[in-house]
Amino acid sequence: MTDGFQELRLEGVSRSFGGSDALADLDLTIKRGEFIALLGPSGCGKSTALNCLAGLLPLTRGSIWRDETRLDTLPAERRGFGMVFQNYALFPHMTVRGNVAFGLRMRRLPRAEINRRTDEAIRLVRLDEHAAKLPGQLSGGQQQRVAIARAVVLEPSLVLMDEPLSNLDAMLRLEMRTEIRRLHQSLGLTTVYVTHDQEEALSMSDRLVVLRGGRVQQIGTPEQVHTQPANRHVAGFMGYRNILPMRLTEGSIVEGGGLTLRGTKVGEIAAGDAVEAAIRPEDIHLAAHPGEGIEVTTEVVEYQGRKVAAEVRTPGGVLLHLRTDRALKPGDKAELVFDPDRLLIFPEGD
Amino acid sequence: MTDGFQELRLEGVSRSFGGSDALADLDLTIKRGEFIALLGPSGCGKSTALNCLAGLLPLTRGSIWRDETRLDTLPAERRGFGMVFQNYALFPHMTVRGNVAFGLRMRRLPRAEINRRTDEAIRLVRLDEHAAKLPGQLSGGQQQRVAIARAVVLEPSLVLMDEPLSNLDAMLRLEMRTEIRRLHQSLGLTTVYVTHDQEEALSMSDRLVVLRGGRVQQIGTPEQVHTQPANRHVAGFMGYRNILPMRLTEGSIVEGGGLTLRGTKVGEIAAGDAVEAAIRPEDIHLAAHPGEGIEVTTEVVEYQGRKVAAEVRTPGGVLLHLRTDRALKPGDKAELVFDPDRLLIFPEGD
Amino acid sequence: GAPDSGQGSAKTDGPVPDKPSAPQTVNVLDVAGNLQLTQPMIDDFVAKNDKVIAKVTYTKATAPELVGKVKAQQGAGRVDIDLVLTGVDGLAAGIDQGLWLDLLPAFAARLPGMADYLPGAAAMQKLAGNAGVAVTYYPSGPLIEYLPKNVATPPTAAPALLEWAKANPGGFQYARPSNSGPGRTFLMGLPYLLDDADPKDPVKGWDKTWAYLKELDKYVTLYPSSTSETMKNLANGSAKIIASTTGWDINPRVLGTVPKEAKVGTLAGFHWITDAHYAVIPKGVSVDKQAAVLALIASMLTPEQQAKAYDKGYFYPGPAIKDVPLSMAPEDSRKAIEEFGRPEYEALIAGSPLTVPLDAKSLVAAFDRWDREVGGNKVKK
Amino acid sequence: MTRPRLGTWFIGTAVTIFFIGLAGVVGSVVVNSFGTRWFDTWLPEGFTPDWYGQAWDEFTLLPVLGVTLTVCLLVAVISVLVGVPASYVLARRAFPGRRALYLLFLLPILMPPITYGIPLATVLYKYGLAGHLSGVVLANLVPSIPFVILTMTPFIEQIDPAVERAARMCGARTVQIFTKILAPLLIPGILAATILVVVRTVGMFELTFLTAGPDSQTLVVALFYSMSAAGIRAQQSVDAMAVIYTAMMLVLLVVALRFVNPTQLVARVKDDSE
Amino acid sequence: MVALSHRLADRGIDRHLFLLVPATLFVAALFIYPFCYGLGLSLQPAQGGAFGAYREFFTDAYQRDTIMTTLKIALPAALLNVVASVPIAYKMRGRFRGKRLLTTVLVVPITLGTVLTAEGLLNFLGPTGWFNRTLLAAGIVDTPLTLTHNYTGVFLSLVITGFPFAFLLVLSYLSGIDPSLERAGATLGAGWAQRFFRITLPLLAPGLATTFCLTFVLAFSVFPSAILVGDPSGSTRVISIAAYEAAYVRYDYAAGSAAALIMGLVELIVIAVVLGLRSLLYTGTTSGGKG
Ligand SMILES: Nc1ncnc2c1ncn2[C@@H]1O[C@H](COP(=O)(O)OP(=O)(O)OP(=O)(O)O)[C@@H](O)[C@H]1O
Ligand SMILES: Nc1ncnc2c1ncn2[C@@H]1O[C@H](COP(=O)(O)OP(=O)(O)OP(=O)(O)O)[C@@H](O)[C@H]1O
Ligand SMILES: [Mg+2]
Ligand SMILES: [Mg+2]
Repeated sequence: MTDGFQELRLEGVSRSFGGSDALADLDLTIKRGEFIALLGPSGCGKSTALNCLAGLLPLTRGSIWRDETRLDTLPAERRGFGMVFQNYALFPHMTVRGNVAFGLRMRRLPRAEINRRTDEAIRLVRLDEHAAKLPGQLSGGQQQRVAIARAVVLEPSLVLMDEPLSNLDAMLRLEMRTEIRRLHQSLGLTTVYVTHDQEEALSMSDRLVVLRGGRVQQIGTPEQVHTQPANRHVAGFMGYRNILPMRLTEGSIVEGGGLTLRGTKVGEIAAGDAVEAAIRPEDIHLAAHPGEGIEVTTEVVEYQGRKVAAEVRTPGGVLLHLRTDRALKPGDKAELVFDPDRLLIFPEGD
Repeated sequence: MTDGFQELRLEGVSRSFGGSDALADLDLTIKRGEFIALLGPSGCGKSTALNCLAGLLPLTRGSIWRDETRLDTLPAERRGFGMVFQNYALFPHMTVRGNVAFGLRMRRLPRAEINRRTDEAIRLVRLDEHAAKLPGQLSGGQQQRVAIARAVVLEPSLVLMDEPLSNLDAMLRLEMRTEIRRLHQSLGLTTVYVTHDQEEALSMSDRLVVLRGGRVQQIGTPEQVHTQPANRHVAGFMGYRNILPMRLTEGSIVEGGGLTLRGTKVGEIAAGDAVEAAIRPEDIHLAAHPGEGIEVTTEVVEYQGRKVAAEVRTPGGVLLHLRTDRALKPGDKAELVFDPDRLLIFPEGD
Repeated sequence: GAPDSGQGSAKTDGPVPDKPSAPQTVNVLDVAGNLQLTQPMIDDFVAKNDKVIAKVTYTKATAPELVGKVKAQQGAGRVDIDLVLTGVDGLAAGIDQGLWLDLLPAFAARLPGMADYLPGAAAMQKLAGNAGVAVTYYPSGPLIEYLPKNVATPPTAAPALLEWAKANPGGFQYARPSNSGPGRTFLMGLPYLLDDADPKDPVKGWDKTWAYLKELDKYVTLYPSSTSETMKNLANGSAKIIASTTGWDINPRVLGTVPKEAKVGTLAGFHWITDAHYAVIPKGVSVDKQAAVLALIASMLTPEQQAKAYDKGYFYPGPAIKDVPLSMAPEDSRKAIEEFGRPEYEALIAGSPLTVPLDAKSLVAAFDRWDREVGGNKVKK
Repeated sequence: MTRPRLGTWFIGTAVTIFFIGLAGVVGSVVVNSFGTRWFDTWLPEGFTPDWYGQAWDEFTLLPVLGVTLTVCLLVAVISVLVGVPASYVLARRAFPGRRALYLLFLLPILMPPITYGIPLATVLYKYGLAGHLSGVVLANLVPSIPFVILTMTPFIEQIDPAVERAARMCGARTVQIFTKILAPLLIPGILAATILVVVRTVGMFELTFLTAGPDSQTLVVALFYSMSAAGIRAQQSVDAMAVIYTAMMLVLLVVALRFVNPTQLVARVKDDSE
Repeated sequence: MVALSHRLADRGIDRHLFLLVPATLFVAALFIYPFCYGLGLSLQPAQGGAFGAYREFFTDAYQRDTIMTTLKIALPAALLNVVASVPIAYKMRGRFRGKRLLTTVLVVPITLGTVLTAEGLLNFLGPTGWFNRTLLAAGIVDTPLTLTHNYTGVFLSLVITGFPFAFLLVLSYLSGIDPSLERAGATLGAGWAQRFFRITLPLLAPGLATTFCLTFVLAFSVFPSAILVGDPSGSTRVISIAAYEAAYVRYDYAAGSAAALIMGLVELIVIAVVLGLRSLLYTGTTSGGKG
């Protein structure tokens, strides 16, 4: 039952809670072996989508197909998927080992194999020392790792992961990321991965699905989503922290708040339209020579290790975020230049 | 009971579970108004420290003082601290609103004030629409935000936050960070903040406490910890992803794996000692001119938006991580230069 | 039950053979405490007649449940109770519901012992109509019992008892009649002591009795719900005079619940209210079993078996037929009665009139009225 | 966590009074059951174990105890097996007609056996089920299954459904979810329910009597008889019976509590602070 | 058509409903028919038409009053049992030495059975029992207190048998509540009382309601102890005695069934009120988030 498939199709999958849609009309085809990341703000329906796919929530509309078999009517345990829950959902009465071995026991594998694979999975998530503890005796991150081990030990044809790394520290997260990718590749898994971390999504996935308010905003490769966000929401989500309401004057020049900038249009916009200009903090640079750029006053500076993140204000009162190597201090004056290729112009309000 | 204090002293605070120390000999003085971040790998004792401070776990050894009053004998509810739990611990039978208002009700504030402050806190965490839901009907991130609102609405003299942003998306996390900082400053709170995210720790805190295996590794300002990690563990944790076992030859030259590098010594090391040389991926640069640097072969490339993260291997077989703007592809050859100021040399194994 | 006792298919009507075609297993249900007297008789019979009865099983229960159980079995057409030993109450209830086989006159010839009934027993047998056969009998009471050290001069008439109770509030006790033999004997005996209009009609003919009981009630603090409790109270001194019967006088003293020195007395105008236990056969029992049970009952009514009914005074004297002297009784039974029995009983039994108890309907009516007007009055609502 | 002294003291006193009362009640029966004669004194005149011998012989208690145990175990096991799944559905699903069904399950507990005992026995006799062990077991299941359902429903409501979902994702079928996940988490509840079912079954006179055959009597039938049937019985012998009854129940209880402590599992799993 | 199965699942109808089948079948087969039969019996009295037995019950004050008598015994007893078990169980949650022993001892009385309890009460609290002896010896009273064969006796026997029952259930329900919730309450400034009343109690309430119902039912059908240690014709003449006497002493099954059904109905009303209140409460998971 868990053997391979060629593709998994979600057709118009929707789920509402008490009348309001938590997920609406999700169409998505997942190819065997793909690594799909679901990305979107908190409450946008990521977990809902995962639960629908897993068979834990009945659909309100739509259908799910595995190749030519209809899947949405099958109970969760018959789909043969693995899942890492956002809230872990560990079995509180079983030790770490018991939790991890549970799925294997359900498959009635030989004892020796269960032991071997369990040990391996526990080692993978670095919990060897804690194997005999109960979940209540573990730290948050340790619990999360148990949840990961429990899902991957089954080597299911499709793994669903709901923010599996959210409680891990940076170092461990990097390592686990690599492990998950490695597992994904070496076992030929297909993975649907929910994360709120764009860097994680970008670096791990083959394709990204960006959701907002239950609706798909964009589906594409990391590069597409990162460099050509489909709308300002995706842009905002992909790190375009500066989103400025402006007006298109002509060609691709926008004006507003005392600024006149050149950018790149996304979508159909006519001169005179209200637009939103979006640019990432790292695409705003300090001018190399005085007089070259727009003068601003530094307001807040945050230390971020190598760089600083600064909030600056233009004379017109527009607040901009930027990242720079220069040791700016609040009150410092600076001049900014914008990279026109990196300034995206979106139609207003969609 | 919740009025200000000048400082909070932890003296030799220790807590063990069944004989093994989850937290050992934590000495720390927290000044009024400070923002302290507790940082460390999963399972290092961060939550334990927080729970001890909050009065939820009895100490095994040590004492806690608020100015001249001994605190560790006081029950949690008499300490007047606020806490965001790593596992949320929301009251499942109360709505979002009821959860947030709970603490205020305990203080027997006038109804109108309770309503006002509750509304405000709910707005702060952007849950206006969900105020009437029960925790079971919320997404993970939404639950986490309820937990935050519930703690800060009390404006307690000390707020303890256990990974309060781990389940939020990047954008919301940035916003909530700013909100938390803003609250911290405007209400004059003192905050102890557990996070696994070094960037968060660096950017938000006045001082950082780095823990490992229950023991303090380093206490210092973000800058100190970031640029002068006390040992290789802290270094590893602060983003020195490349940690290479080498041997000090003379002065501050290290050798190993076919590499000879110049660095900066940390601590007492004599020539001939085994050392660990640590450097961040972003401090390894591609040589501007051929022949200048060490030749390597690219193995794995991860897309990270603006930059790529690459794993490269030296002819001597050493694996290095680096970040670069250049669009490296697996198999590409490149030449690397190391910044000697940024290469730290630690004594081996401590 | 035992596999061979499921009588679903065995013949239940038609002629009853003299002897069963094969040795039978007989299930006995005792709802009257009668086995204490008759179990030795039955065991003896089985030991000697293993061709007739191979095995007996005993079940004990209280009378009220009897009807439900037999009804359920008869309703389903599988009766596995072959012999019921019951008092008047269960017997009457069963007659009322038509549960019992008519043993008389059909089998009168097989039960020659019935001809030798004592007069009292014969009267009791009349109560049973055609259904039951009296197997043990005693004249019962009502007696009053007291410890001489507590009551020097016991009352000897009903009005005197009332006076005594007035003088010693809480001193006189009788158990709630519907839960107690001595209690109900006292109730049924009173109309004779008070010379009431119709001692057999508790509704219309007991005016004096009810008035007396209500008056007496003022000085009674407690109606225990079992006779044993009145005995215990007598023994520990919290009651000074209690209602009793011959059996309840002798047996508890044998058992040690009541001090040996306790004495009994009668009140003027005393009539014995007799009592008996019956053997009955439920309808639906196979003819083979009927034959076996009839043989058993016949044997129980022989003098040598009846002598076992002396027991330890539990149903004193016990035998239902004439000419069964104590000397025939088994050793330990004789010893107990010689030690704890009272010589005066013989004269008392011979010299006082015997009456049969109220029929079941009237008795229930009397209980009901007692509950409402006497016992239920205890707490003013 | 520190606790208020006053409350502890108050509860301590209440518990102590309860224990003293309990000791008095049990003690006086035990003492009496070994006593020869006990009139107006602190203790009986002498002590003897004879009453036990008598009670034992009179009611042939050994087989009776065996039957009682068998009946209890069967009733407890079957009612848990049938009742827990039903309470699961009642706790987790809000299907139409749920309330009506709940009411249906409530009725057998509410209605005194008088209302249905005799017809029930008739039905059981009709199908040849009564008159031996199976009838007693079936009749006792009538109030026991609803009892289990009623006690277990709030329990299952307490358990986070996410845990079940996780088990499903691990490939566990419904049966396995019950045996491997729910059962261990519900142990305190199941144990409580089982103990109570056993107690009720041992104490259930009417239904047992109505459906029992001569060799499927349970202890309570004997006990009830010795207590309330006509006839003279030394109080000590009744007390001896009562003590035997209690001793048997106690053994069952202690055995049960040996294996699982009602507060142990869930609490231990979650409670790490004390 | 497939959407139908989702829609049904959304309304709680899915294959899991099959789990209800054995229990439902069982109750239907072995309870409904016999029960209807009893109901039918109660409607066929010897005289007085279909509702004769009921009319008789309600017109006879002696019978009618049994309802109040029973409620007066059962409600306070059930309430006391539940209310008393809560603080004790609450105290017993933490870990301390001897806990298992204490728990065991507290639940021992359920093993006593009515007979031993009744005998014990009669012996212990009777006029010459240890209790009165002690009081007399200590000079606290001059005449023995009357504690048996009245309301007190029955009430005490219900407490002795009912308390451990309630305690066992409450303790188990309580152990299912995530202790981290109370900790969260503590950090929000809630003292033990507030934590208890606002966090633990509401989460426990559904269990308490059930416990109350079950203890109430047990107390309501008090029969042996009402006779053995009570005053069965007077102050403790409970409705089950009325039913019992009608059925087993007068052999008037119509009246007996009628009384029993009235008894069931009264219980049902009380329980419906309690369960109705319960359904207003939060019922659901008692864990507070992740982990
Ligand atoms: N109740 C307990 N019993 C036994 N060990 C425990 C218990 N609670 C915590 N521990 C252990 O103590 C150590 C520290 O736990 P703690 O929860 O403080 O970690 P943490 O730093 O918060 O980690 P994370 O970032 O993963 O939440 C862990 O190794 C954990 O397994
Ligand atoms: N049982 C429920 N009843 C009502 N609303 C619900 C329920 N479950 C989820 N929702 C709502 O549906 C929306 C989507 O929830 P979902 O859990 O899918 O979000 P998410 O994308 O996973 O968010 P997060 O990143 O915060 O976990 C949320 O607004 C949530 O409040
Ligand atoms: Mg989610
Ligand atoms: Mg933690």
